[in-house]
Amino acid sequence: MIVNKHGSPISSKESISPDTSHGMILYVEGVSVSFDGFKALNDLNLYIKDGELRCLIGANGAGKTTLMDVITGKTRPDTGKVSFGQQIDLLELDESQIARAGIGRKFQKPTVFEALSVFENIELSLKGDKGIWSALFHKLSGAQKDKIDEVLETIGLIAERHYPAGRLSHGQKQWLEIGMLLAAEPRLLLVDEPVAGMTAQETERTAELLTSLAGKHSVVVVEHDMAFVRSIARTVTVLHQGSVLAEGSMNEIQENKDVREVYLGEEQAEL
Amino acid sequence: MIELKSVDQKYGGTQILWDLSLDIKQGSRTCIMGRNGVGKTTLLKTIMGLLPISSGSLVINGHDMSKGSVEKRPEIGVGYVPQGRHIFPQLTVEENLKISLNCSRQPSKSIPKHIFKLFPVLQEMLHRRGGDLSGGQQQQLAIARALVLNPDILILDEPNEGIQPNIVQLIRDVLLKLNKEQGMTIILVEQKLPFARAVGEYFHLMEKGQVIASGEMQELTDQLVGKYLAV
Amino acid sequence: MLRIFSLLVFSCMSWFALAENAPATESNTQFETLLAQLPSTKLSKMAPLVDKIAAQPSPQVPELLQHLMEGELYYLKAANELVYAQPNQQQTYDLTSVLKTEALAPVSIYALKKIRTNNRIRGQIRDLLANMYLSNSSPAVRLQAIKQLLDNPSKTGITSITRLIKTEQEKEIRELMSVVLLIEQLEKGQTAEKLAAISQLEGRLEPTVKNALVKELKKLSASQDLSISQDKSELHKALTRAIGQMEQDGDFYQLLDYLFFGLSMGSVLLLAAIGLTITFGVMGVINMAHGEMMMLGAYTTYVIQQTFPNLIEYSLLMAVPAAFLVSGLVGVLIERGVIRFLKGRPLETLLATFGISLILQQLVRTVFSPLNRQVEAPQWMSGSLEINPIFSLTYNRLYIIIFALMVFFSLLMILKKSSLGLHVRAVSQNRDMARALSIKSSWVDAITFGLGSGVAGIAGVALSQLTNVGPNLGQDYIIDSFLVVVFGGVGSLWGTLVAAMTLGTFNKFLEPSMGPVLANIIVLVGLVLFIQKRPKGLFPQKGRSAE
Amino acid sequence: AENIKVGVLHSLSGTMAISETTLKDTVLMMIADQNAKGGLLGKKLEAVVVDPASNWPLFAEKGRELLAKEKVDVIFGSWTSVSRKSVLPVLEELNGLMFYPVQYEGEESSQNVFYTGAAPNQQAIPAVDYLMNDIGAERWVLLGTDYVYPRTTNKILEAYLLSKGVEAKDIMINYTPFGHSDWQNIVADVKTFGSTGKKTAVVSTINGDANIPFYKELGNQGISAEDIPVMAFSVGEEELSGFDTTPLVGHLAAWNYFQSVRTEENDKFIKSWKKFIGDDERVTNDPMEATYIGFKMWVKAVEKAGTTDVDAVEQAMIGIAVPNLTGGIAVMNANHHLSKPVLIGEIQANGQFEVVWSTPDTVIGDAWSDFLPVSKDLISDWTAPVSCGNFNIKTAKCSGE
Amino acid sequence: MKNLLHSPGFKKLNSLHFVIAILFITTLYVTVCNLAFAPGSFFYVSNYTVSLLGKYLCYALLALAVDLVWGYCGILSLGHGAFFALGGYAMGMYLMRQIGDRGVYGNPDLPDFMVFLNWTELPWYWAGSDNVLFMVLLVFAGPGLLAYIFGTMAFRSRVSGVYLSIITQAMTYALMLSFFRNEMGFGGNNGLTDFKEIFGFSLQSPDTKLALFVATAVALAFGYAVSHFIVNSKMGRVVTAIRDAEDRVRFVGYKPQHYKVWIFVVSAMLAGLAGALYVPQVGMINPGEFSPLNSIEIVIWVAIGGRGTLYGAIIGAVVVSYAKTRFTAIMPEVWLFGLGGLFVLVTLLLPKGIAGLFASVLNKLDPPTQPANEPQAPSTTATTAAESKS
Ligand SMILES: Nc1ncnc2c1ncn2[C@@H]1O[C@H](COP(=O)(O)OP(=O)(O)OP(=O)(O)O)[C@@H](O)[C@H]1O
Ligand SMILES: Nc1ncnc2c1ncn2[C@@H]1O[C@H](COP(=O)(O)OP(=O)(O)OP(=O)(O)O)[C@@H](O)[C@H]1O
Ligand SMILES: [Mg+2]
Ligand SMILES: [Mg+2]
Repeated sequence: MIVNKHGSPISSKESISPDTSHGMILYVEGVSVSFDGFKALNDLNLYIKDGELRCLIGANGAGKTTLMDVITGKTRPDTGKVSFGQQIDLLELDESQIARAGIGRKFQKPTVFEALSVFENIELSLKGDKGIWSALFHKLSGAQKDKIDEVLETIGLIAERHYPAGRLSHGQKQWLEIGMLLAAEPRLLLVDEPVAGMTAQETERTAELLTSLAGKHSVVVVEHDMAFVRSIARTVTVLHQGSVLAEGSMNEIQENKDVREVYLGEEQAEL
Repeated sequence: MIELKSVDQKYGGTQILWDLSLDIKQGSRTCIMGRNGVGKTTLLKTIMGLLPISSGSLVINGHDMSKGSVEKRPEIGVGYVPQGRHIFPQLTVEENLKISLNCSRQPSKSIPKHIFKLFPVLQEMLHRRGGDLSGGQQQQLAIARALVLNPDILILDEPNEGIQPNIVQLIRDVLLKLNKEQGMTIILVEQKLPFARAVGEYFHLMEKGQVIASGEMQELTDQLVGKYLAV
Repeated sequence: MLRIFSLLVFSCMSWFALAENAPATESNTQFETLLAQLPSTKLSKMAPLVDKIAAQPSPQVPELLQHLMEGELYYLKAANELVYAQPNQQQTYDLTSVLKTEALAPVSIYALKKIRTNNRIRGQIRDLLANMYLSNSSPAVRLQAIKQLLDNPSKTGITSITRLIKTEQEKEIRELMSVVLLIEQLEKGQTAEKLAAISQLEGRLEPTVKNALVKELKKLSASQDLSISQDKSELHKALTRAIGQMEQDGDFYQLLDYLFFGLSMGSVLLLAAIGLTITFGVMGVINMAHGEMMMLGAYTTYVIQQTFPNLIEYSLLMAVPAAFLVSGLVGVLIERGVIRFLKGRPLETLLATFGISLILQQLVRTVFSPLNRQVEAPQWMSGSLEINPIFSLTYNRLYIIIFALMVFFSLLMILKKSSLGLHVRAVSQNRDMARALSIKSSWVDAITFGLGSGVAGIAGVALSQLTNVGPNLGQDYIIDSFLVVVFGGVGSLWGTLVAAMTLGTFNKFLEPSMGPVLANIIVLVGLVLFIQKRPKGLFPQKGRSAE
Repeated sequence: AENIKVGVLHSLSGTMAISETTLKDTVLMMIADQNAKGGLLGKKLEAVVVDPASNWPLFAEKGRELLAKEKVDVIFGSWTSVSRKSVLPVLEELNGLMFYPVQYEGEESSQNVFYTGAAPNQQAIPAVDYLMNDIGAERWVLLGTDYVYPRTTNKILEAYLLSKGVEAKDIMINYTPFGHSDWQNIVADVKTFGSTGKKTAVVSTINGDANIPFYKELGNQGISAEDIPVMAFSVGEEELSGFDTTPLVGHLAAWNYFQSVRTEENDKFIKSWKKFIGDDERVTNDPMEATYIGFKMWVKAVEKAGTTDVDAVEQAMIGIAVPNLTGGIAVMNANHHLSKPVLIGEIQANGQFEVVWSTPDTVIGDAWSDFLPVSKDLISDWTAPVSCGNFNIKTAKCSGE
Repeated sequence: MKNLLHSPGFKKLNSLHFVIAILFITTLYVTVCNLAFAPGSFFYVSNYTVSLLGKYLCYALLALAVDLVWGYCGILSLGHGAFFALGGYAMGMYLMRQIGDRGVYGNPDLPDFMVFLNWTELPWYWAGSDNVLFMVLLVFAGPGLLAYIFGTMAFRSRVSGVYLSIITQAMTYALMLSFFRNEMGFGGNNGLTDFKEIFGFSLQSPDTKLALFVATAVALAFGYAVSHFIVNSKMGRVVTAIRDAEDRVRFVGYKPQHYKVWIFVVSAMLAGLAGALYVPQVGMINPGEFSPLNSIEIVIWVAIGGRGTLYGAIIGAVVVSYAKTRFTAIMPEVWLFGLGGLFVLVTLLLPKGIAGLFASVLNKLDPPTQPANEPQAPSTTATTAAESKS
């Protein structure tokens, strides 16, 4: 493998995989992002362990989505370092290279390929070669078909498999995006508000799904639904105004006065 | 107040709402619930006139709105918070709020002050582009924008999606207050039971484009929930 | 410039008329015999005859020459006499006898024979007249006369200038007269005089002066091998310095010229593009009929001029609102009739508006014929503002720059300060939501499209002053318009302004060295490369949503 | 009897419509006239009008349609050289006959085409002579639109001027794209070029629509015809009718025809044209005369041959004489070009030209210029025994065969 | 009819088979009727018709190329005429050299226009132009290379939407101006004309014309097959996804710019092929083909025919060209009203173009039993989705 001086592979053809020998899969160090003078992220540090399920909460506008943008290469930080495993400097890769390296993402606002069917949406997301020639002569293998069926089963869109995704309802699109994420089998999943617009039971199912993914994959979840967070959370990180306000177990967080003030509110009753 | 009579609704060739009838009383707080894709948003869009009714009738505030255009709704006092926020991305927050100031219902021609009391973050962000806001901030803006009209009827499609817990509490309080103090009719689509229970007086459960159960909120039993809201 | 000159001269005719009743003298008979030769003289023999006539002391000479120059001197065959003739409304000619200065009965063209001149003879007459007018009572006429002579110093009566300069009151005229004398001195004088002349002429800008200096230098270089005397090298130095100075000034004004040309081309681009900034930039309609909206504006100007043939001076002022209304109205019709059915299908608007543009082109072709229509330029739009002898700004361009900026800023005001602007942008960003917030989107659409089209119509009025008014007018500008809008950043008014001016100036600075074709190619290639650097134009839409 | 079909291949839309529509109407008028006189060979003439829409390949398609589908006996058509070049192969393939009525760059002679417009030696050379001898021009600006006609003409003129002892530094050549509308720089350059004290003249082969902005700019920058006269080869009455001629008065044009020339034929022609078109303001111009002459000649040739058969008519055409509208007789030469007089006119305020000079006699159109090294040995002669459009007199061979 | 539509064999057929079958039948019919029947016979297909059809098919191939990038990848190229013209020039150069010493000046090496401009030798870029293989290479490589360079630059810097459209327009405009220049060595405004023969066959002979027509039909079939293969492969789906949500595609791991460049190059080559076939059939190539309006017209063919269906592009090109041919003959004075009106009406009444009309007629004949679960060709909904984005 050809690597540059930081150890990142230069040729994107090589399948890159993160070096997690130190147990960490994601390093975010001293990252700051500002937009026209507004600091969306402010010297943020975050480390995600390999196989960990991490919940990220924080007030609206705290910078959670921006953080995901930075990790996935959508936004370039002003300062700081982001690396995948020890060796892959994410700031040197573009969005598609990052995706190929094994970071998958579900967007806050569901975005799917509207003209393609649900099935095709998943097909495109499948793990594998994303080059031109393979796309041209690609035939789905049996294993891949099974995988797609399995994903469709999981997200409950079997009946809609041949629907153009543009015709799905909001919640169905949420599910489809999760499905696309599953199909890609990334090492690290970044999930932005997965249960927005889902019923309680669906929320529960999503929680189960995410918990089951942890271990094999590392998962970072952003959510405002506290019931959901509580049901899956081991470690919770609270962002506030672009930096980490608190980190700890759910209980610790709930007791944290600052967090209550800026985020949770004084009531205990969950809404 | 709002009366739908055997309304059918289609997208192209696919029928979504089937012979749906609904009656919402003035000053009530109604919650519409149902699984993903059963047609809740479609129903609200139908009420808003965003989808022309293919058959059936719709009366709002005594006006026959079966054929009336979308622009008419704000004039007769309907405010709308759509699913997915629909902020004007290239307009500043202030401009987003100013859009409907020209509406004949809005006498003051300036953004009511209490809006900023409800959502202080908007005051801070007044001159930023709407599209730059975070998801939750946009949601707050969407609600504020509907309130600028000072509507009689407020229609909200999953207003809490992506909003931080303390603001969710705030929204609940605001809705209750508006309903109590101004007698504003509230129509809400909500997936989260606790919020629905806290805000709604009445509920309508939807399934496959039809209302299959309605009643007062207390009557929303776990059995019903299990049957129609679980997957 | 010449035209003003003739006008001035005509106003002075009355002065000559006073002297007309002088009794016939001997010289007058000679004058008459010369006149009698006019009809039979061939063009090639005309020049000496004209000189002879001009030398006559008769007070009628200037008037006669003036008419000859204007092509109004005829020979009335039946009466065997010379007349001044002017066509009248009845397709015949009104006559005035040259010698008797009395009006004669109008005759048809067949009864007349024109005393012909050509450019060369007219130039000769002009110089002769200028010499005569040097002593005219009106300072303006004298100024024009001396300016005319300055272009052609060899034709100047040095003696009369030497005489006249003493009594001349106007400083400017005196100065120009002295330039003529100095040139004479430079050519004919001794070395010392030459040097003096050079030092006095230094800093002047007239091309004649430069020509004289260059000629002198050439003369000097040619004779240099004989002896390299002290004075000669000094003269040489002085000449080179003076010429160098003039060239430097020339270069400077040349740059100013280019800048002006660039800005004026820029403002034409701006006018052409600005309506499109609204229909395309803000509303997102790929409006291929934009050019035809300009065309309609230009044709409106034509119709206005046809309807009010006596108000040509005001026709443009009337045409601006009229063109706005006509194009605007057509715009509203197009929007109501076609574009509104294409909501959410912006690419289809390309197809429909292209069809509309074909229809509109054919419409004017059928109604107004395929030929170009004649739109006249009011007096105040012609000629140029002379800042110095080598730098002048043409009025039509000057007004168009000003006009373009006025249109730009009015539009800016409308879009930024009125609620219409806000509503347009809201509708273009999210139609349904805007409607749900009480905006009458169809009304907004119609008005906006009308506004964009109306502004295009106004641009057409301006274009009618620069180029052909024909069915193809729109086609000539449509591509440039889209380029400007895109280069500036779609939807940005300021972007359009900067883009138009930049493109114009670049083009005009490149053109002298590259030629217009290559300059155009380079600008296009530059634009393509620029878009690689800034994929959303000069003033891109910013923010999260724009990504 | 079946009608004799006359194809009209002029653009009625697109950029060239402005010029060509008039010629279409001229042909229609001529046909109506002829029919009023009883037709031709006892048959009626019938016009078949198509619109090649200023689209060059479409000229070929439409030409083919006229010949193969409509089976016309003759075609009147084309304006630009490229459109002529486009139909040419079709004409030769299907053995059609076309009359081409516009002044052009020469360097061509096809058996299937009769060129009734001016060749360079019938326009450019006399015009330059006039400027040199009568106006006393010493410095020359050759302005043209960048295409074949100006390029060729300027090449010929440059060679001609140099041969007359003009120095290379006294010649300035400049080309602009089609439809060039911003003349500020160029006019300023011309002004500077002409400010050296030597008499300067412009020879303009600027095409079509670009002329109006050019003259406007000249006027506005204060260049009058007396300072720097412009001699144009593509500006006629029709072009002038499209704009305010005040700033142009005194500028020049060289043609074989001017509307203002008073002859009986011309008066009749103008009258019938105005009547036909129903507009008293409409003007006539040189290509119209060329169409007129072409048509008359064709009629005569058909009568002479007694058939419309292309080969017969082609041979019959040679030597046919028809009175010019401006006096004298036009004769079709063996090289398919006409002998015509050359006139130089000054633009008047009313949009007409006043003739200031004319050749004493007619000039024979020369297909191959004598001033170009590559073509000075070529001649065209479509009569036996040569029967060749590009016959090399040095090698005595018909090149290209 | 209905039975036929429902028969299992029919279901397996797709548009590729139809298009190729129709092309084959047309070609066969035209060839046989042209050769076997005498002029005047009812069945006779005239040489005129043959040459007209050949031209239409060139346009169809060009339209197909545009549909490939526009309909499927969302690249609205307003400069495809440039690729067409480049292919045409490549062929034109070859044909020019075939003239040999039969030009008017009789120069064996130099084309007439060069002789006339006093050029003494062929410019370097004409080297090899008399070689058939080199010509074939150039027909593909010329447009392909331009598309590659242009595409790489533009797509790498993420130029998209109208910005891309307008710079493609600027590209073709700049090329037009360049080719107008005589100094370019391509015959300036007149372009390349006066061709005599192709591969040794006289261009004036009806048989050559027929052969060229057949060759064009084969090329079109080939182009259709290639395009059909591409859009129905996974490549086609990726490209559709790029059209609808380019950013999202990146996050899935694809490199949209590579796909876009690739498909742009393929499309440019098809356009170049169309141009190369066009030139011998119309007998000339000149810079007018680079005119931006020409390119816009191509886009209009596609839109009229129905975007994103491939066969729609063919229908559009043929229908509009035919309309033009007829209109300019039937009502030469006012035909633009007809054409303009046609454009407006089609937009208003047939939002999915003529192909959309076909589809809905087919649907009526064969109402989908379970519309929801019927696999949808991406095309039918493609339009709405793509546009709601822009
Ligand atoms: N492109 C941008 N331009 C300007 N401001 C931006 C941009 N992107 C993000 N911001 C600002 O950065 C802040 C953080 O936004 P972000 O979307 O990351 O918040 P968040 O934590 O995801 O909030 P939420 O929970 O509401 O989704 C917000 O105040 C937002 O306005
Ligand atoms: N534009 C559209 N075209 C075709 N079908 C659509 C469209 N929008 C929605 N649908 C279909 O209509 C059905 C109802 O959608 P709707 O958005 O009303 O559901 P919902 O109850 O609001 O769901 P959610 O809770 O997910 O928001 C869905 O099955 C969806 O597939
Ligand atoms: Mg967020
Ligand atoms: Mg919904």
